[in-house]
Amino acid sequence: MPDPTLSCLTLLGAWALIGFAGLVRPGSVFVVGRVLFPLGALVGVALALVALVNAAQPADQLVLPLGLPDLPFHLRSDALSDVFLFLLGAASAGVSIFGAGYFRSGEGTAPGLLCLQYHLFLASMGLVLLADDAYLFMLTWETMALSSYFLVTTQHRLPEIRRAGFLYLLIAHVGAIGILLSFGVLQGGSWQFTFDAMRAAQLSPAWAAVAFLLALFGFGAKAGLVPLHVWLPEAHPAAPSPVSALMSGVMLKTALYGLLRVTFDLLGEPVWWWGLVPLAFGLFSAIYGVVFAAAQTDMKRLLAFSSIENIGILFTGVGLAIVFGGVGMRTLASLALVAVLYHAVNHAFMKSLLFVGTGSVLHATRERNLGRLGGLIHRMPWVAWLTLIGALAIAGLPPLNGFVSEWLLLQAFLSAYQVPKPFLGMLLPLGAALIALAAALAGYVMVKFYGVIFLGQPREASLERAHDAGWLERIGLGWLAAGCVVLGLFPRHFIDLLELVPMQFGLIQARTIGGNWWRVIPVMERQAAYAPVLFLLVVGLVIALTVFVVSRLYHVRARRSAPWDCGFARLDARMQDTAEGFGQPIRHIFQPFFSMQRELPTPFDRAPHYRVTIGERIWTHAYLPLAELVQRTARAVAWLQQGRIATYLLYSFVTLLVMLGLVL
Amino acid sequence: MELIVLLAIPLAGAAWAAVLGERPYAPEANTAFSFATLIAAAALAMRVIGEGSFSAADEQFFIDPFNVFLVTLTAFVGFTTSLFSRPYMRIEFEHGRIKPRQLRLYHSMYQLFVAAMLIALTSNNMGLVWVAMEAATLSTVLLVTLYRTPASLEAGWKYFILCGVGIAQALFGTILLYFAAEKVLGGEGMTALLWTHLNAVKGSLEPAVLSLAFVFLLVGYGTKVGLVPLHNWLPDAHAEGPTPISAVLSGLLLNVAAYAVVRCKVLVEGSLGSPLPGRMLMAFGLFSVVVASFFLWRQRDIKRLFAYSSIEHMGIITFAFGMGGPVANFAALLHMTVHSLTKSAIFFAVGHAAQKAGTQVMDDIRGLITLSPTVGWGLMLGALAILGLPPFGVFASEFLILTTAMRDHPWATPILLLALGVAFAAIFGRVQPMVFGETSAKRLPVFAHLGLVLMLGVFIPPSLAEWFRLAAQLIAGS
Amino acid sequence: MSVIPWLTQALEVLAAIAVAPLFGGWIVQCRAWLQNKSAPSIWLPYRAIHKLFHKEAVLAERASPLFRFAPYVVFGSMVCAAAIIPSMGTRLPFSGAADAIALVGLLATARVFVSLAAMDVGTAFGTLGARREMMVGFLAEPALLMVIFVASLISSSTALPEISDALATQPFALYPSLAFTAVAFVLVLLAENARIPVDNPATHLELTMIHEAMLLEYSARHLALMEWAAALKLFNYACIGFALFVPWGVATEQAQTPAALFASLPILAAKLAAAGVGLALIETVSAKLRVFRAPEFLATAFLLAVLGLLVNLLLRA
Amino acid sequence: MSELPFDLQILNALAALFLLLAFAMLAQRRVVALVSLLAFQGALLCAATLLLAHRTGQWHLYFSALLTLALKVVFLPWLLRRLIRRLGVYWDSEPLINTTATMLLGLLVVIFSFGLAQPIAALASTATRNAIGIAVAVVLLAFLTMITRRKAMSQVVGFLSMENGLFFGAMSATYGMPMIVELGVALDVLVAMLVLGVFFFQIREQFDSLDLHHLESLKEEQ
Repeated sequence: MPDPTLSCLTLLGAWALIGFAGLVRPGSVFVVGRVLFPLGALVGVALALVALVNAAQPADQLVLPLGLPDLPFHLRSDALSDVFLFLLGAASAGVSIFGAGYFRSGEGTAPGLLCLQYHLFLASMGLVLLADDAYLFMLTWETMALSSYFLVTTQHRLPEIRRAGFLYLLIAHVGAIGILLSFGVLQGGSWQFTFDAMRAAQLSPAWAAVAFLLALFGFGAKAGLVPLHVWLPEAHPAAPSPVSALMSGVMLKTALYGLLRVTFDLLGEPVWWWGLVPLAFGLFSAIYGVVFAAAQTDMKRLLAFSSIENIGILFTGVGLAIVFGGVGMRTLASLALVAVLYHAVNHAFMKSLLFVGTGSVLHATRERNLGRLGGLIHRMPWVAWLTLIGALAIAGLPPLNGFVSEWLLLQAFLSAYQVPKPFLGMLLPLGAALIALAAALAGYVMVKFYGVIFLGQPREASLERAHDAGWLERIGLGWLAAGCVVLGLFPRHFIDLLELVPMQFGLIQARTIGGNWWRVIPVMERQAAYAPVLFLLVVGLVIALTVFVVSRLYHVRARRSAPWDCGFARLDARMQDTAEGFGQPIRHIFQPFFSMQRELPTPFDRAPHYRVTIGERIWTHAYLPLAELVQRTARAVAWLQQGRIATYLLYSFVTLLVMLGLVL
Repeated sequence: MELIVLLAIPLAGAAWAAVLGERPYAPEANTAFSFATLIAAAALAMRVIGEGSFSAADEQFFIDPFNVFLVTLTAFVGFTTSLFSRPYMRIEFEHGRIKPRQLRLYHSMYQLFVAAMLIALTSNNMGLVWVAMEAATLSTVLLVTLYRTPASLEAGWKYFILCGVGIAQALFGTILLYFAAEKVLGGEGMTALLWTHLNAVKGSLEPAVLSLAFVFLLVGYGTKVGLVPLHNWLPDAHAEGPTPISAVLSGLLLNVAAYAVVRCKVLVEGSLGSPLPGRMLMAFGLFSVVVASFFLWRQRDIKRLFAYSSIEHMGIITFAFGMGGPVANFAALLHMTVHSLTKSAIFFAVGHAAQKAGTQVMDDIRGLITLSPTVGWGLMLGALAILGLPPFGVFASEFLILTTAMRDHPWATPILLLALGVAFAAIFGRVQPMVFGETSAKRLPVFAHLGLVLMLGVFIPPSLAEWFRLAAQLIAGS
Repeated sequence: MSVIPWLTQALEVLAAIAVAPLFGGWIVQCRAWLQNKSAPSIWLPYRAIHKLFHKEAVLAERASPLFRFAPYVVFGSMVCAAAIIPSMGTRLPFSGAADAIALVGLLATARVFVSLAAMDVGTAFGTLGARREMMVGFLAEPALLMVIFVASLISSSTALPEISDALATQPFALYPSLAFTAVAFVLVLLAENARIPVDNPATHLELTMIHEAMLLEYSARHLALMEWAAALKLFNYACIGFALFVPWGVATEQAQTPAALFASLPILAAKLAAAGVGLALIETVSAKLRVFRAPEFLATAFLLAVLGLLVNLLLRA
Repeated sequence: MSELPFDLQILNALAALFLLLAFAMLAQRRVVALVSLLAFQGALLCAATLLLAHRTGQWHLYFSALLTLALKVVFLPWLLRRLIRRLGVYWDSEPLINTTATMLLGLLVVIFSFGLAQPIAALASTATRNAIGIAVAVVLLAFLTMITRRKAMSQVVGFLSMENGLFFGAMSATYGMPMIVELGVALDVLVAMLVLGVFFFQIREQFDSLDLHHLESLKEEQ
């Protein structure tokens, strides 16, 4: 059995090598697409397996002779990092194999360069997960941001994409500053920036809280927690779909990883009230994200907002875990934690699947606007059916994987009334209500997403020429979809892996989530249990039986004819709901969330047209004023530079006098 | 021996160029001289690493780890810049923006400038340091006005007057230093201005005089470092001169000035035994960082933009030296190195970019990456590096500086971070559209520098680290 | 292991499938009486389904496989739901497979498939219906969850059989929280089953229709399955209501004897009859809401449920 | 200070005169006159150097006196006068701050610098006790002169008088700097002046005037 950390490191190195190999023949789509990306996918699979093996083993450290003179690179592979490495490897494998078929030449950056950026992105994410000292962490963290920035700006000719990239890198940088400060506090006077030193450091409660909040800010900015989310709906649509898939599916999770690492590992014993902050922001983000997703008309923006929702759910779970841990209900804390990790992995698969699905649609139709899509299930059945799995999963429907994690989280929430704190016991269950609301809304969003893109009549004539995905892309989609199904049907085994994390954090000594291969029992049997396999079996059985009976007793004749539609003859594509139309009830109900400019036609318009632009209030109320402030300061400062040499001499003169006065 | 060679080569180059500087092979010769200088510097460095610090010419010159690394850096950047200036100046020449005479002037002054800086760095005599600094100024003044445009003349004039006045203050500071020193060392011998001797007896120097002297020295050399509010000459001079000159001004001259300030600070701190000088440096540095970062926001001219960014980084370095202590000094030295490498690389890229686009106005420069990928990537990576994004070395030094600041002066950290954030938004917001986007219409040095910076970010060679450490201790005065 | 639980399970499912249309018919009867009209035969639903099965299915040209597949999924999940709900006995082998939350998820699956199928052909009415259905759904679903949470707080379990068992066996106590949630549940039931005031089951062509609008393109066996599934849904909801609020009479954990089991049959029938009358009454006295008002209606339900939760946490009752 | 030996009294007198000249330059608006004042300053400097050389008998002081004479009394004034004639700038226009205000400022500056020099003068072992104070004062006054002038030429003169002040300080406080430094400094000043000459002509041919308001275009747009 090779050294765990080293084996992971080698695989990451392999990724980097593959990336640089792309520069050998940068122009050749064949080399990049047919050789390098599949190789990258293989490495991903290998990484996932290695991580699975390593998770069971004790934490293992490695020091490289690189880095700062008195702070060489420390690496460490423990349960937490292994879970996320598994996530990275498994999800990226699917995305890479998809990307192998997806990337064509002639689109912005040359394939070879793209290959380099893509694999450096992967490798840096892996290193973030392995890093065991602040410097390496920050280094890889920012490298991750940088490489993804270049990937986002692949189509840099479009100004809005440049804007997106700028916004993304800026907020990433600000967040990184927060993280850096957090580390600065965490070292707690030892001025050793290895994580070991931070684990050992004894912080006063106040400073610990500061460190936690700083970390929450920094990682929240990366994860796209409202109100730091503004970059996300810009950057995700801008990037090529496989990249969006990685960013949304994997990169956001590294932020979650960081938060968990800091909170439970470096800070050690979290205080209960810390949890309320991520809880509150998480719940808000969940609702906010899904509501805005429902209002979107660009399919990738829609998915981006849905990512914000899921990030919200994740942070809610983290907050819940912290609260439970803080008040000493460790079993429940570990339950919440497992739910969070499970959802993280689920989301990696579901969201990557959906994003690459939109990628195929984009390639087939050159169209991102939902208003110009529709009926693709006939033209591209593979994409349609595989994407359906992702859509159902992310809508949290049993027996797919999305349901499992939300179910576990709700189970944890249900026990929250026992928290021995005034009000909390009463307020936390309301959180469950909000999560339920978010889940239901997600269902709404996904019906809109899927129905408008794949069902109904094509809204543009050009869609009739849409072609289905190539075989490599199908493999990618299939892999991810399979992940959704397997994770949904056999949660127990995976939970075994996840439970290593709370054990590593010392929340629990032994596994607490019971059950066997076909069912999960979170707390105790009579309270709740869930057996997806059985579930699917029964439904499937009934369906099969029904089909059988119907066909036996009656017949299965069917004939085609024009749709009836209440006898209306001249039915055309424009009569079905547009994306706007489908989102209308949400806009109606959640009015206060939006800042809308509407152009309504008057009854007398010859050519009536209707336009609505949906903005976020956060922009107008927080971000723009900030920029304005900086501008004003800059203008004030610029006044110093008046061009008159006498003035400049005066400056020196006064400076001289002042300083002389100082030493006088 | 190496020392004499080191100083002789550029002087000879200057003399030669003064006569034959406009010959067609002049640029190559210029490069050759710079390369020879680099070799000599390397030899010198080898020797210092081998035998430790030594002094020469009855102690008028003195080499220790601190200045020898700056010497090497200077020689290196001087060499790469000469490489860059070869094609650059040729194009300028072909566009008829400069005449043979000016080319001659350019080459001779270039060599003279390098020589002056080397003397300033290696000299042990504070008076001589002053003389060399002044010489460096004078040799560049005429280069700033090389194009004879009104703007360039104005810039040159401001440069001349402000730095002249500043340097005069420095001279007065030096006099006061001497005045204090001769009490201890006696005026007759030449030793009273020798830094080594001063350093030896700094404890017994008269505090009142030294504090006074330090004020004058700081204001004087600080003007050349470009500390706000003494910086006003800097953006103009950078923007109007030929780009190679901007590169060496930003990359080298500022360093040398900072070096002088630090030398003085060591003495004064030793004599006062109070943190006052350090505090002054920190105040200047912080002020410069903040103000410069806001200046960045309103720039139109690409070279002005990066000139202000130089001010910002000089502020950071000054701040770090002000904090003192081995780590901070180490970080400051590292920052000096990476800054001069990165910034000169950026100016190389900017030079090519401006020549390609035919303008220095940023709004008119678009889509470099399609116009010329190497320039585009060079500018983009350089900008990202200077903004302190990993894995580039600037991040390493800023990481050290910030963490030290967090420990020793927590109040300063938020200010620094604010400034860095503002600067990031400003510079990156300008650079991105220039590099990317739709255009409306062999560069080794850039990537050589960036490569080095990249390496320093991930891995600092032990020898270099040791070197820095020695220097840091030296400055820390232990 | 005894055969009784399996018997119960089988009996429940079969009963559900068999009785569901009848229940629908019964409600129509009651409503006719209340509005003193002459009622159609109570067996009409069966005849309708039978007839539909005989017919030849007519599909729109654009209909995709999903359109043909959906009815089976919906029907299947409704049957599966029926298997989770303890309508006669609380000791069900299948209850270990899925708790109340899973039940809600199952209903959601059915809803999503109906809506997707409705959007498949791409008619104006179809998408309109789908949109409205989802709108109703996303408000009703959390409300239903809240209702279940309250009950599960009382019985500290989310498995429906456990809940009703606990409620049925423990000494009778007044639960103000349950009162709130009961009201909320009724509202959800009305909304989810396309009853007045949210939708009108008695109409086929109305601009404000929801459920019917989604089925417009269906015919023959598919329509039959859809209708049957709808009936099953109503039946299931009714049974959920019984399990939560009037659990008495079901064969409980301790006393799950064949006698108890068979005793529970007439009791269930009685409950259903009463429920039918109640529904008919509501539908008679209340007028249909405008669709825009539906969210407020459901928000009320959600609020009541949450209120119930708070009351429960406050009074621990 | 009556107990001072006679030559030192002379030195003090020279110092006072030096200060007076600085004031005069602050007030003077005719460029030619400024230059002659500058020359006079140089002469004083030279005299003081000779005096000290005689008193201490350090040979290098004689040398530097010679240097001063050659450079600051003869050459530079000649150069400047020539430039003035060639460029035809005789008058400086109205100073930025009116003269009386400037003088008051100057007074404050002098007080300040004397106060500054107190502790140093207290420990000065050299014959000249308050020379430093005067030197500081002269430097700052010259600074003030530069700030208040509009014409490039007068600014340069101010600059040179600043240098004179420095040298006077060096001389009286420390009996002059080491030779090598003196040489270097002198060389620099010389070169600076030559550069200036070039400059003037360049500026002239650009703006056909030496008025500084032509040189105020490089600034941050508001």
